Amino acid sequence: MSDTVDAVAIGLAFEMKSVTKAFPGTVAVDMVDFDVQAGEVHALVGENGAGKSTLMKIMAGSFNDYTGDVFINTKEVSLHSPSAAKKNGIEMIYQELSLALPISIAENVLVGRLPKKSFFLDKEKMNMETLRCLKMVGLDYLDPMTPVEEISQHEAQLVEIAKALGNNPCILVMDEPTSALSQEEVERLFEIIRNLKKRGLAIVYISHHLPEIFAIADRVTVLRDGKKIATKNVSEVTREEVVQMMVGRSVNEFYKHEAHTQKEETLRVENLSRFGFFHDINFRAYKGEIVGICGLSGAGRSELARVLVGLDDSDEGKLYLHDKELRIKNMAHALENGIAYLTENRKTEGLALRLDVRENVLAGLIPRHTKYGVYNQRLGTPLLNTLIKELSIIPPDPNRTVNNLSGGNQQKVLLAKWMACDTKVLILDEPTRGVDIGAKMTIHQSIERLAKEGVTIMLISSDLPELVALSNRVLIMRQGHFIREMQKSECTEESVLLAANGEGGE
Amino acid sequence: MIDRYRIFLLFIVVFLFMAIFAPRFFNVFNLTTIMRTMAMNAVVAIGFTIVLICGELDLSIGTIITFSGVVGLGLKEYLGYGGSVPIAILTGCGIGLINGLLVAKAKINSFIVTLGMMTILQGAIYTATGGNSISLSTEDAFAVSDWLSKMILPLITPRVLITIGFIVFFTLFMRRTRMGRNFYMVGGNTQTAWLAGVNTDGYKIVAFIISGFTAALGGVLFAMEGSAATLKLGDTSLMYIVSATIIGGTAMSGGKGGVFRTFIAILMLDVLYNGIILFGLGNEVKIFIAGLILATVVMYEAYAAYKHDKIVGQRAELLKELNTKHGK
Amino acid sequence: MMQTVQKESTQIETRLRTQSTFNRIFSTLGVYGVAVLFLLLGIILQISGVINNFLTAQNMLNIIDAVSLLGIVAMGMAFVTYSGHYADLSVPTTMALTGIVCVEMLKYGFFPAVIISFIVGLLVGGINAVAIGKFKANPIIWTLAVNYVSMGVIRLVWVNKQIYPDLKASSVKASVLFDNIYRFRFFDKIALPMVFLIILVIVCHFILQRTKFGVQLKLTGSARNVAKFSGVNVERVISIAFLLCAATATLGGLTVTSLSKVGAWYNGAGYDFKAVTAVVIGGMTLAGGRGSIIGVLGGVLIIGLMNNIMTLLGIGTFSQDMIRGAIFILVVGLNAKSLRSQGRDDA
Amino acid sequence: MKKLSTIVFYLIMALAVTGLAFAGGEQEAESGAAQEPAKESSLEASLALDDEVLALKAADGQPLIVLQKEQREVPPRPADPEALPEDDPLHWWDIEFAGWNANKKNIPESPKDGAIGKKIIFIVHGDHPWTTACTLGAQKVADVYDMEFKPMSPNWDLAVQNQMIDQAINERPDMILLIPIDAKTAPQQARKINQAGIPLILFNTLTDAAAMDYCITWTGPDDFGQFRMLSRVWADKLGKKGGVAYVQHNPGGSPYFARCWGPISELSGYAPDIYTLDKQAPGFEADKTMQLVSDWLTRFGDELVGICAADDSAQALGIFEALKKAGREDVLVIAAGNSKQGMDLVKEGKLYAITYQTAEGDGALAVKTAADWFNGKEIEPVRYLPKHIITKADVEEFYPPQW
Repeated sequence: MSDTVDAVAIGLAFEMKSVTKAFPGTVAVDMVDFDVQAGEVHALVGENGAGKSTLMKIMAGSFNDYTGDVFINTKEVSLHSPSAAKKNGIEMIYQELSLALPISIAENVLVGRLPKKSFFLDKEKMNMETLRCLKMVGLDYLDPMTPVEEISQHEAQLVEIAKALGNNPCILVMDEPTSALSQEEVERLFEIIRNLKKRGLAIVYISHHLPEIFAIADRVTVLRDGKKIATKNVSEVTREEVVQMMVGRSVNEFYKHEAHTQKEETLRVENLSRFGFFHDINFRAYKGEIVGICGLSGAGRSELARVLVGLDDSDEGKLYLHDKELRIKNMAHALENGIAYLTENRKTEGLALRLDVRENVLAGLIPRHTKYGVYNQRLGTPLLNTLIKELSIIPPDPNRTVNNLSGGNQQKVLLAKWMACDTKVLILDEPTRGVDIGAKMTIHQSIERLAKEGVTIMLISSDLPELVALSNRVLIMRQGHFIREMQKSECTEESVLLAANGEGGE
Repeated sequence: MIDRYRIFLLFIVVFLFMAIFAPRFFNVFNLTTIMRTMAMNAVVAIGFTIVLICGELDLSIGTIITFSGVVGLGLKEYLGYGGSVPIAILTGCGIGLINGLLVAKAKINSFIVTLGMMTILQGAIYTATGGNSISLSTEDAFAVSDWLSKMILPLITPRVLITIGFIVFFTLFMRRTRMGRNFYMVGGNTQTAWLAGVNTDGYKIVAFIISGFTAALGGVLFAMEGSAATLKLGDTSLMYIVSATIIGGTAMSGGKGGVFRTFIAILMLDVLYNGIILFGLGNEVKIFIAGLILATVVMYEAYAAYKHDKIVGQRAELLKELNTKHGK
Repeated sequence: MMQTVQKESTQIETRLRTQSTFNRIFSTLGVYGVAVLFLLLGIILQISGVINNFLTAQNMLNIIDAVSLLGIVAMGMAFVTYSGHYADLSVPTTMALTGIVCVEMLKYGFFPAVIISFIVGLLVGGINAVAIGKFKANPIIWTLAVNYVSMGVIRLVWVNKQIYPDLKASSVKASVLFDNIYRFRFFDKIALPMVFLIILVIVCHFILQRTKFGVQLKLTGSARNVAKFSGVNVERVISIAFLLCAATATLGGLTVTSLSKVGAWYNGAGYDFKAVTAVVIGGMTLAGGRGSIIGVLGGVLIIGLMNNIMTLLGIGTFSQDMIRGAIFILVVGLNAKSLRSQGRDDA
Repeated sequence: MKKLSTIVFYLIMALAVTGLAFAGGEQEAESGAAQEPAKESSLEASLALDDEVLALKAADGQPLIVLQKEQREVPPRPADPEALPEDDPLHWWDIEFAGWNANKKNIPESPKDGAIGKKIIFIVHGDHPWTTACTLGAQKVADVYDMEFKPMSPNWDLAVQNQMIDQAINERPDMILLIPIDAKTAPQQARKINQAGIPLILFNTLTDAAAMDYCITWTGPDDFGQFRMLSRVWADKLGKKGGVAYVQHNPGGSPYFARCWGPISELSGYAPDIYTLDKQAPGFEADKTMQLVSDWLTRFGDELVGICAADDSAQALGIFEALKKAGREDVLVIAAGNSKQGMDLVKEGKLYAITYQTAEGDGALAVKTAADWFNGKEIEPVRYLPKHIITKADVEEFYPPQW
């Protein structure tokens, strides 16, 4: 398509007038006006449930029953099916991967528009076209014929983006495109976005991640309760103002965690290795301390965590708990010894979505609530209720199926699950990924509390502000090694980032 | 690499083994016999494979075979083959359509739907025939069956030719056409396919229709060649085709596999069985060996995946470093 | 911020409220709703004089008696389905194998024979357990393969013969004991298999609802990875499920063999799909982690009721199949629908 | 990769085609092989063996082969049997007397050089203990004549049986003996063998009349005859009145009709006051049969005085379980025999009467007939096994059972 050019000429690429989408009982999107100009990045922010994902779905043509008018290049269109949206040059980049694993990269990228020569497919064209798309995200070293299941997670994420770009969209909608990307890849993505801007694409950028928005967006629209609060030029607002608009009252996003004093060692790891994942890891962690672990994706952070809780076996090295050596057989054994791990993949590894809150929260406690092989769920009830109250899980109903909770609340349930089994060492892997600010604050408070009560927290997070704000120390991990330890005093978002990229002085 | 060509290697090995050791295996007559035995299951397996590629399962093919056979021959005396055969095949498609609708639209697990359909058809067949197989011993019926089974080329009888024709057609269709590839997409990740504007429900339904079609075709051709339709015609086919498809390398999880591989797998099994009979061994051996092959294949795949899980995400440079470290 | 969350949850609230009344009734009554419907049907037919003696103790007893064997097998199958592994298709041969082994071993006396056949059965179960539990082999295909292999074994060892307990048994006592596995009746009314079934129901229900294993199995069935990441030893849990299935299959095998007084490879044919049907009608979803043993019992009873009523009506064997299949799809479909409307089924 | 696979496939096929020339010759060579010995002498020798054959005993101590002296009287075929009511014996003429009115088509001439050293292929319908016994009986006879005897079993799979027939033809034996899996597919199978110029004997299962045109003869049990006898015995005991029910054989095959409509049509004349309450085919599963009969007892109560079963093992056991539960030992049960379970039941006095169906004899008779044909004897179009009804009185004579 060559309408990228027209887009520049016309200016107003995409416009929604008083769009409304009602679900039985509620109005998810309520008379929202929204527009993107060609060659601009328009950020869309709001808490979970504010209606931005619904709005995005409307753009994607997932609903056929929204009301309101949509204009593309000033001509009215209706987006009642995904194909309709595609036809009008709208492309989506979804938060969670939407690639078919057993299928080749080429077919994933070109899905729905595989080139044909008369009746049959045109292999050469497929290859060239795919490579063209991959080039845009710097993946042209991949063979288009390899199945997606054989490439790495973050490569897949980029393929996803390549797939969207490949359709030469004139409007590109990105929903948390950076959630699975490391800092450097985020930088590359921003580079791509800037180029697209130059080429005159209109880009809708949805993110919880304010720094990103201030880095890349031109305008920002804030949604709350399905209503549009305001649209501002990014240059004219501050982060605080945006947050205020989002939550409807002023908060300071993070509050500082006072320096750590106790020096009673809980965990000591001596040159621990899992060959090919991380080597010669040494560190100590103290009672009531929050140790941040920072590193780019693929640095081996999660792998380390998995070994610490016995999900994988280590190849060499020792682990001491309270100065006693501990050979962890499996995760159950680790739990007995008070080491727990909150996974980064809530939906696939964290929560059984079809079960209710109670069953999920108490999942870690099954052995403890079993006497003579008989499991007694009632033992957990008081604990359950206090946790629900503390984390203010909405609705406070232990029998609610987790599927029917909002993302933020699901994450709270996941945390509750591990707070329930009183742990000595708690490893948190991205505890606030894709969570709205309200939930984020609650979660942070709970982490603080745990630390105060003497639990050793190991915080793995790519959310630098969070990491810096909460940690007493930050261990920098790079390519399977701990390369540096930074005390709170020297930690700033920038310094940590530099270190994680292997730069910055020792 | 090996995985890709596994089934072909397997076939070559089995074939050569039989060709060398089995008495009276390697001659036109016997090879033709094999081709003719293969004909029915090979056709039916096409549809089953496509359904499996869509990530669904069709347990009703066995009974569809029988049903179409019964319809095809039962109606002949009133309509002649010209009328009855198309009707029989259409019935097959119809059953497939019902399966498809229940799976795609009513969102009932295909295992359940087709299992239920299996029972229903079983009853329908016996009710329709009163437990009495249908046979035609009229001259024109014999004429048709003779024509279907006479050798026109070495190894090739018309029925075999039809079979191979459909195999080739569907192989090309699944490999080379956009529609064909979309079946893989639907099986690989329904959500993505839908978002890419592929009518996923439609494809699933079509897959079941194809399955019904091929099953009916196979059944009716077989019945015509024998100019009789028994009520147990397809009973053994289901499990036979399931194993063949899996041995051929089509994954239950969907999105993987192909029609041609299934065909080769069927051929392989038939060569094997034929040889076993030539050696004068009984079914027990046949069942045993078939089971072993299936088990080995499944276990091999499972184990490969198991190993893969263990090493996925390893970093090359770290392994290198490891070697250097242990080097010194 | 609170109010947004509030709001979103109200969304879901309404979604739950707007589910049709039928679904709520269905999900609360579950399969017994259907069972009651059938009972009512029977009673109505009896009142209207179409059939007679439906609502008599004897007839009810017959129904249970007729399905007790199916019930026994279904109990074990339930654990496999519950663990999210569809079905164990190796059940029929396990039944045949254990049966024929038991008859063969009667020469060492009754109890040794039974013990040996249980060991054999558990061996088969063990093979499934390792392949599926540890190496994640596809359950349907793997058990199918095992079914073939062990069938081959039976036929190779016993060269297509069938063997008789009274000829193999060491003593008359042994063979009489063996015949009585099926035939013994308390107060010559309650047959032993019925007692087996009742005991199994109680035990299995307890295991599934109250024991550590049961809870862990539920978690595993609902989401294998989550269970793994919650410190559940999923390999072990799944293995136990398959072993339990093999155990009940063995019990079923002994019963059916004792009934037909002959050890042969064709005993127990068809019990794989029969059992799954019962389990699934009983409200266990193939997705795993849903349903209960009591429900499965209900499913088994429904099948019994259906056959009974249809025979009393004088419906032919073949037409019965058609009705059975249709009802099967209908019941399961409705169950899935009601689950989905509560967001409890990710289909 | 498609390319490679295709190449491989056609390469193999090409290989095969090239191999055909010599393969063809191979066949000829074998067909020639059998007729070495001088005709007369070997004919003498094989005729001499007849007495030895007739002296053979089955596992149950009964003589293996009893050639029927008196022929069964065959009523003339009505114009259109189907038109007659189902309870009229003549309605079943085409099944009951299949083969009697066969007009044989190009039946090969007997070589008249004796059975010794002949190669016969013995294709049964599927694995079953009965089949095992049957094959054993055939083997016994074949051994006496020192024939080359090759059994095959397709395990109830029609496609496989067809394949076996092809393979059998390919081996060019002197005769093929066949139990067709299905009566209705038999004509095609018979025709094919016939066209290949190989003599064929069908046995055990009554087939479609059309099939009889292509075989030398049919041998086997007179299922209808036996059940007409059996039903008369039954009727007498019942006092020629009351309601009865039939547990049918699996569909597809003469037994399905013979063992249900045989008695019904016979009794319609012999004991019209006996009426049929119901008939169902639960298959050969004890528990299903039990449920069926229990439901019958509930449904008909005391009206049900007799049950006729198509099988005396699983089905019979199921029936008696049901009767025991209902405390209805008075119901009079008859069944097709003669399995061990059945005979045990007769011995216990539970089962009133069963038919005598020698499994070994079935196979043996077929092979004996084959031998007679090789010996150039005259072969009638149908050869029946001896008919006999086993009751408690003489059950002992038939122990130990053949299977």
